[in-house]
Parts: sequence; structure tokens; C-alpha cells
Amino acid sequence: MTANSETQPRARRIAVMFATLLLFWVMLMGRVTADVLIVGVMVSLAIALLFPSGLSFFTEFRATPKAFAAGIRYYGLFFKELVKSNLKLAAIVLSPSLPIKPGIVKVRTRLKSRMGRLMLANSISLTPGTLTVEMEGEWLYVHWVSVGSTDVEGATAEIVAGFERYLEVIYG
Amino acid sequence: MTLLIAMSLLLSVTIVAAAILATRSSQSLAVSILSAGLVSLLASVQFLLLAAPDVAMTEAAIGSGLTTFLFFFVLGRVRGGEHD
Amino acid sequence: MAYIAMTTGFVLILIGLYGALTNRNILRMIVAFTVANTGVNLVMVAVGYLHGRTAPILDAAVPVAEAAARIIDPVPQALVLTAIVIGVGVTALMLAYAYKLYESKRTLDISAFKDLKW
Amino acid sequence: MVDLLIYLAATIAGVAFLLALWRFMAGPTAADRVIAFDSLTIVSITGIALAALAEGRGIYLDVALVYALLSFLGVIVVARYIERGF
Amino acid sequence: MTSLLYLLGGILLVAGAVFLLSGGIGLVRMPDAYNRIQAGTKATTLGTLLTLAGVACLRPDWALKLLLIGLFLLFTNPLSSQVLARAAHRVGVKQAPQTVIDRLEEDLGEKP
Amino acid sequence: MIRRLFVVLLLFGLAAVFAGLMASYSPDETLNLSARYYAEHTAQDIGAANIVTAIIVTFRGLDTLGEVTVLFLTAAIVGLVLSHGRREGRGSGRELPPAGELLTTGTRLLVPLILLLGAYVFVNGHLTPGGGFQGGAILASAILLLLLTDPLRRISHRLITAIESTAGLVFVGIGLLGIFLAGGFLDNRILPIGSLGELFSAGAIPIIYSFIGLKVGAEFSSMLAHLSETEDL
Repeated sequence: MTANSETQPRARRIAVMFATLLLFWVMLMGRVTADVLIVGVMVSLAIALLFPSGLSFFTEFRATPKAFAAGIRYYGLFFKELVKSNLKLAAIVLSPSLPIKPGIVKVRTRLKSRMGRLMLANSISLTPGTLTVEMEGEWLYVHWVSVGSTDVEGATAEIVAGFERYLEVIYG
Repeated sequence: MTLLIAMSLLLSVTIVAAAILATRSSQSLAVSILSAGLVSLLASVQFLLLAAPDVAMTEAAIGSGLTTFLFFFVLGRVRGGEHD
Repeated sequence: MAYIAMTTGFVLILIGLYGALTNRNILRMIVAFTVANTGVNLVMVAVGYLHGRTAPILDAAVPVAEAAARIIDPVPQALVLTAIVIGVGVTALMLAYAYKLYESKRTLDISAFKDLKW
Repeated sequence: MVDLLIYLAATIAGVAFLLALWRFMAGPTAADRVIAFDSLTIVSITGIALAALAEGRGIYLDVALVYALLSFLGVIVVARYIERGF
Repeated sequence: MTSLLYLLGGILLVAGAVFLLSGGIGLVRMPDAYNRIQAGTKATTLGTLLTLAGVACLRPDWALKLLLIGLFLLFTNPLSSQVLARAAHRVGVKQAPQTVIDRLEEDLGEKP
Repeated sequence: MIRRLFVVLLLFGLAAVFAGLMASYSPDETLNLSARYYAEHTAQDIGAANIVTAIIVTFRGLDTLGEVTVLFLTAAIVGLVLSHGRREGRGSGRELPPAGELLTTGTRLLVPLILLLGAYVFVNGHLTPGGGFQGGAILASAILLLLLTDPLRRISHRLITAIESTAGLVFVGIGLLGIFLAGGFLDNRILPIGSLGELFSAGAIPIIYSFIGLKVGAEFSSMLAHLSETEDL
């Protein structure tokens, strides 16, 4: 398994971790004043140094304008898919005959970075109808409530391709 | 106010049902432990409705992970003893 | 609401005691004990509840001047807070002993342990 | 008007809570009970948010924060137990 | 303006509750554990997110904390359901008779 | 079953007692005397917005010291009971199934966040619900997540013991400072009280509660670590 995070310099990873934790700290406190920032810097620095193998959203983030644009469009796609597939699932659940056709299909992903893979699997899991069961190398095993196509290529095109297009730009 | 009372009643019924499930000896031990975890988790919401957020947070932080883990850990270590 | 919670707490204590007294398996007894523990906590918090009042934390919603007229009794909450934490410690201790008992006798049935009985 | 909507939402969420409880009681396999457990905790987060709304205390949301971040631990504990992971 | 926001908040609350209900119905009606994970935890996640959004519309000063609750839910929920599905498959929880294909079982059979 | 009959009779007796308690219980309309004192004087004297925290850390600080000691003893006894006759290593143990890539990555993502939430909870103990005990339990939950992902991971006992004893010493030391600089043991007014609602307010309460949090977290973590080093039977 190749993981970019291990090749990134340690100092940079700790710095990214620290920045993310500080952001979360300010969000938790809900205000930006001197005392909040002093305590936040202390706490975030302590956690980032104590737990250097931690990952954050931005650990492998490619800080380019293209990646930011892709990120915004990714979240747009994600929420659209979330609502759409929830409606679909609600229709399945409420219909008297319960028209399901479940199965576990195998799909392929091109993503290499850890965060990208995690985000892909989480996005697949969060959209109802599909649920990542196992991830091994480039293969994902996805449980699908209404199987559309059983071969690898067709399932990949239906499940993965939409998210992967953006995640590839964001995380690589 | 009526909303809170209705929620409290619903939670009470659930807690008692889960507690009965937790102490029935015909269930498997894992189910008992899971039900005990449910009792403590829902009791924490009940604490919140009783205007005790400190206690609710303690119960949520401890009841959800730590206690369940301690029980399941020992249960996993003594597999075979659960059918006595 | 105090009545509801108090009744629930008492019922939980009874259920927990019944389970602890009738089950033969040590782990089941400990589970029943934690249920009874939760019941006791519920009763104690319910005793401190006053109808129509809110949590004893002062902020924008409850200014200092109105505190005495609007908050509930904070003392039982402080007691229960410590009781819960100690309860976890006691549970861990009981489980550690259950593990050691299983190690020595290879069973969790309480009737197998009669070393102190004659 | 809005109050009415809040009551309606609470009622519907309560029905969902009862359905998940039924699955918890009946569930044939351990996995079913764990799913029901997870759903119950997630519905409880809604309950906490509604209670905070009804009481008008924003500090109650801290408890929901703890719920959201820690309730999944119980599920992972049971999952690792049934696959004998510890 | 604010009354419009209030109305939006109420509607979002009800919509979230309806998704919670669909999750609950799915939890009861679906035939096997994997499908119940799909219906049970995913629909309830969206339902809770919508409810939180509704509360944020009713009380805009809580929005930041509600956003954090939603974010944490989005991190933790898929993780727990994925781990649970994996464990269930590993110990061989039965699938429904309607199941058409199980690639994971086939691949595990090839390399024991 | 004479025994079961006896149990049921006993429980009926208890139920009658409880019913009597419930029947004679009448909820108060106003706060009782001590609660009224706490409600009226906490904001001026202590400066803490959360009255429960004020009670735990200052008004009844000695109770808390005793409680932390009980917890420490419990953790020590768990360690003692379980360490007796432990074999080295896990050579005879069965093969553990790996945690899978997603759980591993997810753990690395979530553990810093859980630690941050724990720190938030105990630093803000005097303003929002929460405090040292809750924060400590949340810190221990992060350790628990690490252990679940990799059961063979060894948590450094020396680090845990160091954190635990340092936190305990600082706790008692701040308490002693209170004798010299302010009104008595565990008096929080060794630092300025500040204005209600600020992060740096309520005197020494945030500092005391932070160290209680670290101590409780270390104690729970040591329990978890000792348990995870046992072997299958």
C-alpha cells in the first residue's frame, strides 16, 4: 500500500495537524479572543506533538486553487447524492413489495492517498443504498441494495466514478 | 414543557424495557451487556431532561464506550464461561 | 417529571436487585449491578429536580440576578457526578476479580465458589 | 405554527425511536441489535437538540457533541468483539 | 424575514423527522442485517443532519456548535457502520434470499 | 425454589418501601437553604458560571480529592490483581484479525479530535457542562479507540504513571497554595476571579480541573492498558 502521508516531511504533517486542531478549537469555543487563542495553541500543540501519526482533513491536501474548486464541487455532489439516494431508499422502504435486489459487488479505485481513500469509502457508505464492506488494495467491496450491474467495470462506473473524479484532484 | 414530559415518558418506558432485557437470564450474555449499555445511554438523555447536563455528559462519556468495553473485554477473555 | 424519573429509578433498582440475586453467573450479576447503579443515580438526580426550572449553569439565558429563582438544586448533581465515576471504577474492579476467579476455577458459576462456605 | 411543526417532528421522531426499539428487542442476530443500538443513539441526538430548543439552553448541545463523537465507540467495541478482534 | 427563517426551520425539522421515520421503517422491514445497516444508520444520519439544520434556522446563534455536531456525525457514522458490516460478513451473518451476488465471498473462497 | 420465593418477597418489601417514599414525596417549590446559598454566592465568591463545578472543585474540594484517591486506588488494585502471574508476551495467543484499512485510517483521523474534545470539556469546566471527570473519560476513550484498532499496541505505562503522579502533585500543590495565599485548602482565589463567562475566570478552577482531568484520564487509561495485557483463558 503506498501512502503519501509517510513520505511527507514530519514537520509539515505536524504543522498541518496543529492548524486543523486550532481551527476546530476556535469552532468549539465559538469566539476568537486572546485567552481562547493562548489555550488553544497550547492544547493543539500538545496533541499534535503527542500524536504525530495523526491525520487531518488537510494532511494530503493539495493546496492549489483547482483543489479548492474541486472540494466545493465535491461537497455539492455529495449532498445532492445524499438526498437523492435517501429519497430512493425511502421509496423502497415504503413500497409494499419491498423491491430490493441486494448483493456485494467489487469495484476498483485509483486513489492512493490515505485520506482520499477514507473519504471515498465514507462517501460511498453515507449515501444509502451502497455500503463499503471491505477495502483491499485497489479493490472495494460494496454492499448494494439494488444491484445495477454485477461486473467490475459497470459497478465502478455507477458507484465510484462520480466521487473519485473530484477526490483525485483534491487528495491524489 | 409537554414535549419534555412526553420525551421523558418515552425514555422511561425504553429504559425499563432494556433493563428487563439486560437481566433476563435466557438471553445471551452479549445481549445483556448491550442492553445495559443502552440503559446507561438512555439514562443519560433522561438526566439531560432533568436539567442535569453535567451528569448527562458524564454518563454519556462513560456509559457509551468505557463500561461496554470493560464488559466485552472480560467476556472475550473468558469465552466458554458464559454458558454456566 | 421528577415523579416519572423517580419511578423509573426505583423500578431499575428492583430489576437490578432481582437480576443480581437470582442469576448464577458472575458476569450477569455484575451487569445487573450496573443497572441498579444507574437506577440509584436516576433517583438522586430526580430528587434535586424542581418543576419548571433549568440547569444550574449561568449564561445569557440565566443571568446571575435570577439564578436563585430559576435553577434547580445543584448538590445532588455534584454527588451523582462523582458516584458515576466511582461506579465505573468499582465495575472495573469487579470485572478484574471475575477474570481472576475464572482463571482459578474455569467457570463463572457462583455455586462453584464455596471455599468460604462450610 | 412553528411550535406545531416542532411537536409534529418530535412525534414522528418518537415513532422512529419505537421502531428502532422494536428491532433492538426482536433482532435475531447480534448485528441487528447493534444496528438498532446505533439508530437509537442517533435519534437521541435529535432528541437532545429538540430538548435544547424547548428549554432554550444552548449549553445542552455540548452533550450532543459528546454523543456524536463517542456513541460510535460502543458499536466498534461490539463489532470487534463479534469478529474476535481483542 | 425572520418568520420566513422560522418557517424554514420548522419544515426542515419535519423533513428530518420523516427521514428518521423512514430509517426506522427500514430497520423493521428489511430482510437481513446488511440491508438494515443501509436503511437504519444512513437514513437516520440524513434525518439528524436535517433536524440540526432546522434547529440552526430557529436559533442562528447555535449554528457553529450544530455544524460541529453534524461534522462529527459525518466522520463517525460511516466508520462504525462499515466496521459493523465487515465484522458481520466475517462471522458469516446470513444474507437475505434475494441476494444476487457476493463478490467478497467468492474472492475469500479463492485465497483462503 | 424456596430461594427465588425469598428473593421475590424481599423485593416486594423493598417495593413497598419505595412506594411509601414516593407517596410521601412532595417536590419543593423553592430551593432549600444550602442550594440557595450556592445559587446566590457562587457568581460573586467563586466566579464560576457552572455551579456544579464550583461545588465539586471548591465548596466540596476535599471530597473530590478523596474521590480521585479512590479512583487511583481502584486503578492500582486492578493493575495489581491482573498483573499477578502474567506471562510475558502473547506468544500463546490466537491470531487476531486485523482491523482493516478503513478503521486504521479513521482512528488516526479521529483520535486527535477526541483528545481535543476532551481538552475542551475540561478546560471549559467552569463555563459549560463538563469538567475534569468527563474530560478524563473522553481522553480515555481516545486510548480505547487506539486499543480497539490495534489490540497488541502497548501503551507506555511509564508515561501514564508520570502524567498521573504529576497531575496529582499539582492538584495537591495548588490546594496547599490556597492555604498560604487565600482562605484555605483548595481555595480558588489564589488567582484573580475575573469576570463571569470569560475563559480565564473563576480563579484557579480551570487549572485544578484540567489537572483532575489529566489524572482521571491517566487512571482510566491505566485500567484499560492493564486489562488489554491479559491473556485469553
